[in-house]
This record gives sequence, structure tokens and C-alpha cells, in this order.
Amino acid sequence: MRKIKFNQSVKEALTLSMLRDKKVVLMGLGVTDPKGIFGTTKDLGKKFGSTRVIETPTSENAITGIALGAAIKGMRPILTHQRVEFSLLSMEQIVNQLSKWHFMSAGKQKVPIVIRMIIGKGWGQGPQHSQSLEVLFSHIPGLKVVAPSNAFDAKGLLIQSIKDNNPVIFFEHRWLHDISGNVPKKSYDIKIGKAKIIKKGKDITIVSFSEAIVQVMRIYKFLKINGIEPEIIDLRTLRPIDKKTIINSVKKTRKLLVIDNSWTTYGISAEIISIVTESIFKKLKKSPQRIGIKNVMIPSSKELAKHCYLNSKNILEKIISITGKNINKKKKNLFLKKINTSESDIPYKDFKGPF
Amino acid sequence: MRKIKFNQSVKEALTLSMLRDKKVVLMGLGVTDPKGIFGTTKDLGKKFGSTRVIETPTSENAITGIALGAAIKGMRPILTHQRVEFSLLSMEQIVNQLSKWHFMSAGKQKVPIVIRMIIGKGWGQGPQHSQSLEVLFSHIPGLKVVAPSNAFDAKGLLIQSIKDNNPVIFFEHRWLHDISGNVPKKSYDIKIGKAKIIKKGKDITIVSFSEAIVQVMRIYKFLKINGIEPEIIDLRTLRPIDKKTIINSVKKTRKLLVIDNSWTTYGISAEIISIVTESIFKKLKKSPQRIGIKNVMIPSSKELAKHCYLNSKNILEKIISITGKNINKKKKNLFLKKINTSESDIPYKDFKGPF
Amino acid sequence: MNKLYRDLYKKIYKIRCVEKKISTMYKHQEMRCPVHLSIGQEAVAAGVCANLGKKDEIISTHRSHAHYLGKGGNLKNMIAELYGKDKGCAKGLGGSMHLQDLDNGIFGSVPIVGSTIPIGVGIAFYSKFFLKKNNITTIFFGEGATEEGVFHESINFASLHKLPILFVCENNLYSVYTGLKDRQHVNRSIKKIVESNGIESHTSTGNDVLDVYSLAKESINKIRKKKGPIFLEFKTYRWLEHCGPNWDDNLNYRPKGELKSWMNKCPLKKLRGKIFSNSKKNNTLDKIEKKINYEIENAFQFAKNAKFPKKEILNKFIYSN
Amino acid sequence: MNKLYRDLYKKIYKIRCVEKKISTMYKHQEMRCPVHLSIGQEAVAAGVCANLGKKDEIISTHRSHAHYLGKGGNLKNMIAELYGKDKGCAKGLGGSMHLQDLDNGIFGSVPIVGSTIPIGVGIAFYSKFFLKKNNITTIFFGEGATEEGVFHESINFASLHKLPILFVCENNLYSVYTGLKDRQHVNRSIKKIVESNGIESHTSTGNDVLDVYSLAKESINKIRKKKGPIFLEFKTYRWLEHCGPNWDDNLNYRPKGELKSWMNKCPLKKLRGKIFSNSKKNNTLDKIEKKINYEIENAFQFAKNAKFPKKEILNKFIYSN
Ligand SMILES: Cc1ncc(C[n+]2csc(CCOP(=O)(O)OP(=O)(O)O)c2C)c(N)n1
Ligand SMILES: Cc1ncc(C[n+]2csc(CCOP(=O)(O)OP(=O)(O)O)c2C)c(N)n1
Ligand SMILES: [Mg+2]
Ligand SMILES: [Mg+2]
Repeated sequence: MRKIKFNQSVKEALTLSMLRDKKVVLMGLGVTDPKGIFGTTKDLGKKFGSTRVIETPTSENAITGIALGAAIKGMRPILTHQRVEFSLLSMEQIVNQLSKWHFMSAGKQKVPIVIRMIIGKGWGQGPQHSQSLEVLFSHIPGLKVVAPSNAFDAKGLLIQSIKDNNPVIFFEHRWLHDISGNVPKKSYDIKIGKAKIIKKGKDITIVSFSEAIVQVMRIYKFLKINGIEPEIIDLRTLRPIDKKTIINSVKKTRKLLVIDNSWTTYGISAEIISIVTESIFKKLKKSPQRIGIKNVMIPSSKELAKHCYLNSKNILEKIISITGKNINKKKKNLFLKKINTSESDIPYKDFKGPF
Repeated sequence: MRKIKFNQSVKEALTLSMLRDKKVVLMGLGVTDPKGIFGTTKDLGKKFGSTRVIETPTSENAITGIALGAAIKGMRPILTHQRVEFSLLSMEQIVNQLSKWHFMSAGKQKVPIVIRMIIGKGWGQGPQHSQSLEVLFSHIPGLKVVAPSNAFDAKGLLIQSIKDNNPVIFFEHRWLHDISGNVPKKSYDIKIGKAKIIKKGKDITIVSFSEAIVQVMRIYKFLKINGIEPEIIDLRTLRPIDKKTIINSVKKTRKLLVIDNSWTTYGISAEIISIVTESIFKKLKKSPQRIGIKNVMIPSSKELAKHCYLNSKNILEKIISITGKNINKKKKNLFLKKINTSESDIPYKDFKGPF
Repeated sequence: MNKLYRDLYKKIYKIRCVEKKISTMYKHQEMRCPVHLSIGQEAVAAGVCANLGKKDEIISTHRSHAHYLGKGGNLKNMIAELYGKDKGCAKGLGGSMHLQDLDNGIFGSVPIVGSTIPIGVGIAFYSKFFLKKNNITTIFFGEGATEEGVFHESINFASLHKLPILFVCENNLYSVYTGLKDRQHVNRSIKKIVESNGIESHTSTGNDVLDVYSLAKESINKIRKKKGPIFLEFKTYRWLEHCGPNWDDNLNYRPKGELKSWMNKCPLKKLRGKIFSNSKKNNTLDKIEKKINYEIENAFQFAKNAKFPKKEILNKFIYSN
Repeated sequence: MNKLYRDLYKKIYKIRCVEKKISTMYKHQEMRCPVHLSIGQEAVAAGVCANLGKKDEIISTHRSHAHYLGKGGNLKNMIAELYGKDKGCAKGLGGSMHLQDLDNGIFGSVPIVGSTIPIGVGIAFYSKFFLKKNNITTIFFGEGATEEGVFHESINFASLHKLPILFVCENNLYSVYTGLKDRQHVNRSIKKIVESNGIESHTSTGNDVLDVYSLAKESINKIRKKKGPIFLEFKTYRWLEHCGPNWDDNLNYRPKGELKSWMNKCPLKKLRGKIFSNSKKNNTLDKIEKKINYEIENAFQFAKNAKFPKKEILNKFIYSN
């Protein structure tokens, strides 16, 4: 199978969906611009014309309401926010209107809208351009919330999100955009609401999602070599959440660590832990734990920001402590030194800022 | 001590704070109107004049930013939203600006703003006027989030919130406004970040907040008479959360039930459960549990809405099941019948709609 | 009697009587939801909607009864909705603030001020670029909604894409209990603001339904032709309290005599006056009124007799298939 | 040489050279934050700020370097901020998009389009009702920000309360890569929109600093007297890419020749032209330039040599005491 980057895979999902269904349109600031939302919409304007790829004013709130109005008539709009923070201007529409419109119409109207929200970190973005905020949407009945961690899932989930007749919040982490993966050329669906066991294991269940999965996978091999076999679950969908897959896994491993992509306090990880302790408390052998980004505003300076992000050492230590398995200290330090990238504020070595 | 209603106590807190500090101002739609925000601001405009009690246009987003601008210069604005849903229009200012301004200024500027958000239920308000949404704010570093359950706490916490140099989200449940309690005449502070053990007990720790506390207290006596002694904790502050009080209590009772004022999925209760299981997992004898309102949109029709709200029967059953203590079925049913109000969509018997 | 007059009279009389009936019946505590009545403001809904076809879409606000009825919304389903019943136009899920009737082009109403404005723009966006039919979308809102940013974002977008929209602002001088002077500078002109966005705009009195009708007619014809939006502001006045069934002049938030002077401009009386100077056929009106009175009685009976929705419905509309 | 000319020249030259220096030094990957440079737009910041005292407040956007420098913001602290250092004006917490210098009346800048507009209004609200001094607040923003609802909400409030605010809109025709015609109807007039809110408004060219200066001067005098807001729109142009240190005309999102024609209206050249026709004292300029060049070199040295902030700072500003 071909390897393509995450952003290419998003673009393929958009392209195939727009070819399949003429009602699918792209809307947002920058969708037609030469950079094309981190490459994900590049040249789509030329391909599909300005009725299908609609550049918009900086009016996030109205655009969201406009998408709703068009959607209940039959359009299938895909909105894009280059930073999740901009979408906060449209919170009223998302939380009060989009999520509830189907219900408020007693099932007579439907709201097939996808809102792509780009989240991220690094390159000194600072406190207002580095948030994730997944929980603000995941709390709301009526919304679906999707957050793929790789190019393959991104394509299948986005295609499915576009087919879905409900408002779907689609989180794309900027650092994933440049990571390649095996992606079939053809169109395929990945079901919303289904987590994926990306590594089978028996010693501990690690639940994670979005870019945090990348951070987990960086230490996976080392764990295996050293006799720790984690079962790693990629949530992929945050709402509705796939309780079954999580619970079945923890039933087996009897240990749980959640690696959150964002702040843990009142975060996604709190729900995962609650689901498990509510349902199979007796099965748990150890206290379930969570790690996320530091519960503070993310500063601009790279020397500060690096203390806020997920950190391989912390993840490793937590796993060791929960599983109770020991790893030679020297080996551990050597490994951590090796995987330490020179700079923690860029997604790959030859990256030249700014985003 | 005098008994006054919750809304009177809020008004006293506002009045005393405005008398104490000339920089304290009230802003919002309706603050000067004849109904005065459920009685909480009635006549304050006449007392303090239009420079201190400022009627505003329906421009929630700008008003929040204006409050921020005035606050960094020295004003201490108190904003009011008659429904929490209106505040969603100002999410951008709250999440990106207010919560982070102190940080972004490296400590040089401060943001003493209180945003009163009125939450509620009942009288057919329907899906857009019955939400609580506490978690949307509680997830955000830099905000403080307060949610009193009674007139005494309301006064002390509001006075303290107004003195606080940070943005404080102050949740007032509409159904509490009419409930009386003992409230000293003088000004007093209740510390933000401190939960309160409202009933000492040994059989189970029940954590709750805001109007949900009322629902818990409705069955308290019955529990005691029947040999169940719950320790009941009123969170009072949702952020920063008082981990210590919760943990110490559960260390003792070794059982936990969280009664959420809102939706449980990704809700406040998830965090409480996670805090406990993360910290004192080994102490827990039973699976920690949570109950909240139904995880759906709240419908208008009273016959539907009643299935969504907290329900004494469910709470009681949960407590019985967690504590493992038995209560005579007949007695239980009799009691439940007795406390059942004729209509579940009004706060008190002689209430005549609308809100 | 002139057919137009008859149609307009039907609409105004129906709106007035439905609202009055709600107002009297409310005390029985069976309509358990907030209601924002339109008594005094009927002419705008009637005059505008008389120009709209079934396929033309409207969208409204918390104060939507008049628009719903003016546009021909089903009365039984409306009253049942207020009673929280299964036969309600939203099966009791929404109440008075969430009226809709898709069969008659009424796409919705919500109680968040300003929020339906962009939604209406979206409907028109679809009409223009996808439906390519001649239908137009009418967006009703109060002058308070023009204080919300989303209004301004919406008119910019509507103007930019030349959408077939009739914006109808009912300026009733108040937002809840707050008068205009506390919310907008005296020199602020909504009409000019909209105009400065490149949209044709007009201000007019809103209590003479014939004035409303002809301005709306002219505007709608233009929209159908050039397919750009037009904005109309109508000055009008609400008689009862902001929310609820009662009079509230005793609260003194409105200047003494203001209500009375507006009651003298009663849309119903005004139209009746014109009809009587034009025609003597008193009994036509009588017949109309009787028929409507009967219809209203029926609708309330229907609503009362209807069943409450079943619990199962709660989980049914969380997601659409 | 005329003192005014000298002051304006200093400001423009400094802004230009700082931006150019950032642009050249950026490739060393030590300023690790987004930068939105103001080259081409210097005249607005210079001309407006030359009329402001230290106590007058300004607030700005993602593109704030020119305003910060024009208003007399500390250069060393600014560059250190871009380098993420402890001596930065926000101790490295904010980066280029969060400049501020309270000592010089610069209250902040943030990268969310439009969001500082109400904050500026709030500052003025305080000034008027509590400070009761004569200071005025200047709010800088781009034409893109006028598409945000919050802008409209803010001007309504400013007008209603007659606040001492100078609204300065730099219309550089673009929002990121998107030209005006894709965002606003050709007949939309920001000036007229604001005017219709009851606010005196003017449109002017923005590349001749003397024009900017006198319009701002006149406006500011009026504001100080009648204490109501005034709105100014200046047409200007950004030369480099929207975000980052490079030229980007090769991307072809701007019509061919447009950049060149605007470069011919270079604010620096324009002013130099006026000075030379007015005075021969070439070496005054030389001296000014040398001094500024030296200052800039110094600031970059300072920034490079400064330390990174310590980890402990992370927990220090979550809450204020
Ligand atoms: C966003 C928002 N803010 C505040 C309110 C409270 N509110 C309910 S109705 C209303 C009045 C709005 O006035 P206007 O738009 O003129 O409509 P009218 O009631 O006069 O018909 C307000 C402010 C609301 N529903 N939504
Ligand atoms: C609310 C919001 N939406 C979108 C963006 C993305 N964005 C960053 S700068 C910018 C351009 C804004 O244009 P303008 O206000 O004209 O300022 P200019 O860059 O031209 O100086 C945009 C849209 C943002 N930062 N904030
Ligand atoms: Mg009104
Ligand atoms: Mg611009």
C-alpha cells in the first residue's frame, strides 16, 4: 500500500467525498488559499469551483449558523478552523443549535455538518494557539467528536464523518499532518464510535488518542523489548465513546493508564477512568492513572513549553510503576536520551517555523 | 440568625461588596430592570447609580471583553447571564482572554471579574434554557468556578469571588433562588477552593454541588433513620477543586457516590471519581458511582423533562446498593411517595410560571 | 370585500385571538413553558407573510407565534406544543420557543437572541446555490438582535453572496424591560448600518398592515428578480409583558402613556377601519371571525385531549440516522 | 529639521529596521514563534502614536510590532520576547503575538482577530467613568476584524457611552491570503457602518505619515474635548507574507503589480521625500539612523544574551493573588 501523509489523506477524504456527493461543500477562512489549510484543501477550489469550496469572512459564529441553515436544507458543509480557539466564537451555535437542532425538530430535520478543528502545539504559538479543548465538545449530547491519530484513520473517519447525518467535530492535530502512513487509494469508511486496539498486550491497557498516540508509540518497542506488553487503545472517537473496547481490554490487563492529549483536569481522561471504575472496579488490580499536558496555560518560549507537553520519561515511569515491572535504569536512561529530539517545539527535524 | 432567601443573600453580597469597594460594578442585560435578575439586583441601580449598575445591550461577547478591559485598569465588574446559554457567545473572551490575561501579562495585569451564570431547569424551558455546562468552564486553567448550594454559602462565596483578583464563574441555580437559609447580616467570606462537609457520616461519601445538593438532602433524614449515615460533601468550588476534603472523607467511608448537577458524560462527576481512584484506589471498598441528569437534551414537556432530572428514587437505590445496607421496601416506597412533589417542573408548590 | 383585505384580516384576527386565548388559558398552568406573546405586533407578521408562498422559508425567534400563524403554520400542532403534548409541532420537545412547521416553510424558532439570523442566511445560501429556485427566505427578529455581533456577520455574508433574503426587524423599542436608549446610541440607525453593507434597506411604520404589505410586496418582488437581500425595519409595539400572559404597565419601565398611544395604533382596529370605509359587508367579517374562533376553540380542545409524549422519545432524536 | 518630521522619521525608520532585522534573523531559528511583520504599514502606527502621550493607552493585534514601537514600547524587551527569554516584555510567555509594555501605555495584543477591540473599549470605559482623566484609548485592528461580530457590538457600546476611543482600522486589503472581494461586498463601507452607529468616521490613505498624523491629531483633539469615539480607516499594504519573515508575491494571491505599486508608496520613502524638499540637513537623518541601527543591534544582542525563563514561572501566574 501507498504511504501518504496525514494531510494528504485528509485531502483525499475531502476530494472523494465531494466527488461522491455534490451536496458536500467546504467552507472556511483559508480553504481556497495557496497554503490550503496545511495542505488539506490545496487546489480543491480550482477543482470544484467556488460554489463547492467557499472562502469566508472572519465571522466564525455566523458561518457556523449559515452551515446549519444550509445543512437542514440538504447541504453537507465541512467547516474548518485553523486553530480550535477560533471555534470558540461559534460555541453558541455549536452547543445550542447544531447539537440540538435534530432533537428540537423532533427528528424532522438533520444536521450533517463536519467541523474540522485544528489543534496543536509548538513553535511558540503561545497560550491562545496551543489549546486542545476536546472536552468542551465531548460533553455535549448530540455532537459526535472524532480525533484520529494517523493518516489511515483520518481518511476513513473523515469520509464517514461527512456521510454522517449529525454534527461531527473532527480534531486534527497539526503535528500529525506531516506523518505518513499506509492509506488505500479508494474510499473507505471507519465507523464513528469504535476505538481501535493498535497493539495487543496483556500487562496494562493504555488508552489515548490524537497526537498523544504518537507519544505513546515512541516508547512501545522499548517496552516490549523490556518485557512489558501494553495493550494500546486509540479512542479515535471521543463521543460517542466506545466503552466496550476499553472495558474488555481492562478486564484482561486489569490495569489502566490514560494518556490525554490535553489537560487532564475535567479532561477526556477523567471520563475514561470513570467509565472503567464504574463498570469493572473489581477487576482493577492497580489504581488507574492519567497523564496529560500540564494543567496550565501553554507559554510561547520553547524552554518553558517543553515542560508542558507529554513527555516520554513520565509516560515510561508511569507504566513501570503501574505494571510493577522493572527496567534497568541505565538502559532506560540511554533509551530516553536516544529518543529525545533536539527541540521539542517542532514536529520534525527539518521543520522551519512558523506554522 | 435571620433566614433569608438565596436571591436576597446574593443581593446582600452584591450590595455589601459595592459599598465596600467603589470599583465594584454590575453589568448585564436586566441588572436595572424591575425584576432585577430574579430579585438579586432589584433596586441596586437606584441605590448605586448608572455608573455602578450598568444596563447593557444584548452583546454578550463584547460586554465580556469590555469587562476585561475595565478590570485590568482597576474596575471589578460583575457580569450576569440570566441563562448560562447566553454566555456561550462570550466563550472566546472567557477561555482565550479572561482566563489567560494574567498569565499573558506575566503577572503584571490582573482580572478581577465575576461572571454570574444562572442555570436551571423546569417550566418547559426546553433544550436551550436548561443546561448547566459547568464543565466547559471548570476545564480551563486560570478560571475559578464556584457553585453554591444555599443562601449562606452564596453570600460568603460571592463576597469572596468579588474580592478575588481572578475571573470567577459563579453558578446560581434558579431553583435555589427561592430557598431560605440562615444568613448573617454582616459581610463574611467563604474561601474559594474549599468544599464543605455538610453531614458527617461513615457509610458512604456523597459528593455533590449546587441544586443537586437539595436533591440529596431530601433523602438524608430517611437514610439516617434507616441506619445509613452518609457523609455529604458540598463541593462549593469546582475549580480549584478541594481534593483533600474529598479524599479524606473517602478514606474514612471507603465508598463514593457523586451526584452531578448536570450531564455525567465528561462531566464534573468524572473528575471527582478520577481524583479519588487515582489517589486512594486501595482504600475504596466499592466501585465509585455517579448519577446526574440524563445525558440527553432537556425537552420542554414536563412529562418528558421529569425523566431527565435527578430523581430521589435513583439516588436512594444507588446509595443502598453501594452501602449494601437494606431498607424495607414498603417503607422506601412510602417515603418516596411522600416526598414526590406533584409536579417536578416547578421549584415550589405555589410557583406560577413562567420563569 | 377585497380578497387582500380579507386575507390580511384573517391573519391579524387569528394571531390576535390565539394570543389572547393563550393569555387567558395560561393561568390554568397547563401550558407550562415560557410564552412571548405578539399582541400589538401582528401587522408585521401578517403583512409580510401575505406575500410569501408555501415554499418560501421563514425563521423566527422567541416571539414567534405571529410569524408561525402568519405563515400558515398548523394551529392545532402549535397549541399542542405549548401544552407539551405528543401532537405538538415539535412533539412537546420544544414548547412555545421552538415552533416549526416544515410543510408550511417554517424552519424553526429558538430563544437565543440573534441565533436564527445566520441560520436563515444559510437556508437562503442553499436556495441560491443549490436549489436554484425562486424562493426567498424571510428572517424575523427584534431590534435587540441587532446588538448581537452575529447579526452583523450575517448581513455581511448575505450581501457578499447576494442572497435572496428578506430581513425583517420588528423594532418594538424594548428588549425585555430595557428601552432603546440604554442599548443603542440615539443616532444609531439600523437601516443605515445595513445599507452600508451594500443592502437595500427601508424603515417603516409597522402597525398599518397595508403599509407593511406593500413595502414587503415591493421588496419581495425585487428580491425574486435581482436575488439580493433587502432589509426592512418596522416600528411596532408589544402590549403585554415580555414573557408571560399578563399586562405589566404597572412595572413602569415604559413611559406613562406610551402603551396607550400604541394601543391606539392597534393593527386590528386600523385594518377594520379601512375595511369599513371601503365596504359595508360587516357580516363577511363576522363569518371570518366565527370561523377563526371556532378553529381556535378546536385547537385548544385538541391540545388538551392530546397525550403526553412517551418517555421513549427521549432517546430517539439524540442522533439522526 | 522640523521636530515633527524628525519624530515621525524616527518612528518609521525604527519600525522598518526592526522588522527587517527580524526578517533576516528569523532564519537562525532562534525566534521560535509566529511573527506578523508590518513592513509597508509603518505610517499608520507612527502617525497615530505621534499624537499620543505615555498615559494614553493602546491595544493591538497579531500584527502589533509597529504599534508597540510607535507607542514607544521598550525595544529590548520586545526582541527578548521574540527570543522567548526571561527579559521579554511578557517573560517569554507570549511571544510576538502578545506584546505589551504597561509603562508606555501598551496594554496588550493577542492573535485572536477582533478580540482586543472590546478590551480596548473597556479600558476607555474605565477611563471615562472612573479615572475621569483626559486620556484616550486607541484600538488598532485590521479590516478583517470588522467582519467579526464583536467589532460591531463594541462600536455600539462605545457610541452609546460616548467613550474616549480612537478606533484605527488598517485596511491592508487582505486577511491572510484572502482579498477583500471574497469577504465583503464591494459596496460595503466600514466607515459608513461605523458612522451609522453615531460615531464620527473618516477614511484616508495610510502611507503618507503626514496625512495620518494630521487626521489623527484633529481626531484626538476632538475626542479629548467631546469625549466621544472617532473611527479612522487607513488604506495601506503589507509587503511581506502574512505570517513569517519572507516575501510571498510568488504565491500569486495578490494581483500582479499590486505589491509593486504599493512599494512605490513606501511610507519611509514618502517621508524622506518630504523632508528633503523641506530641509537639506541630510546628516541629521544620518545621525538618527545610526542611533537607531545601534539601538537595534543592541536589542538583538540583549535578547540573545538573555536567559531563558525558569521552569518555576509556569506555576506562578495561573492565578493572581
Ligand atoms: C443571546 C441572548 N441574550 C439574552 C437573551 C435574553 N432575552 C430573551 S428575549 C430578549 C429580548 C430581545 O429583544 P428583541 O430582539 O428586541 O425582541 P423582542 O423581545 O422585543 O421581540 C432577551 C434579551 C437571550 N434570549 N439570548
Ligand atoms: C478569530 C480568528 N479567526 C481567524 C484567525 C486567523 N487569522 C490570523 S491573522 C488573520 C488576518 C486578519 O486580517 P486583518 O484583521 O485584516 O489583519 P492583517 O493580518 O491584515 O493585519 C486571520 C484571519 C484568527 N487569528 N482569529
Ligand atoms: Mg424588541
Ligand atoms: Mg488586513
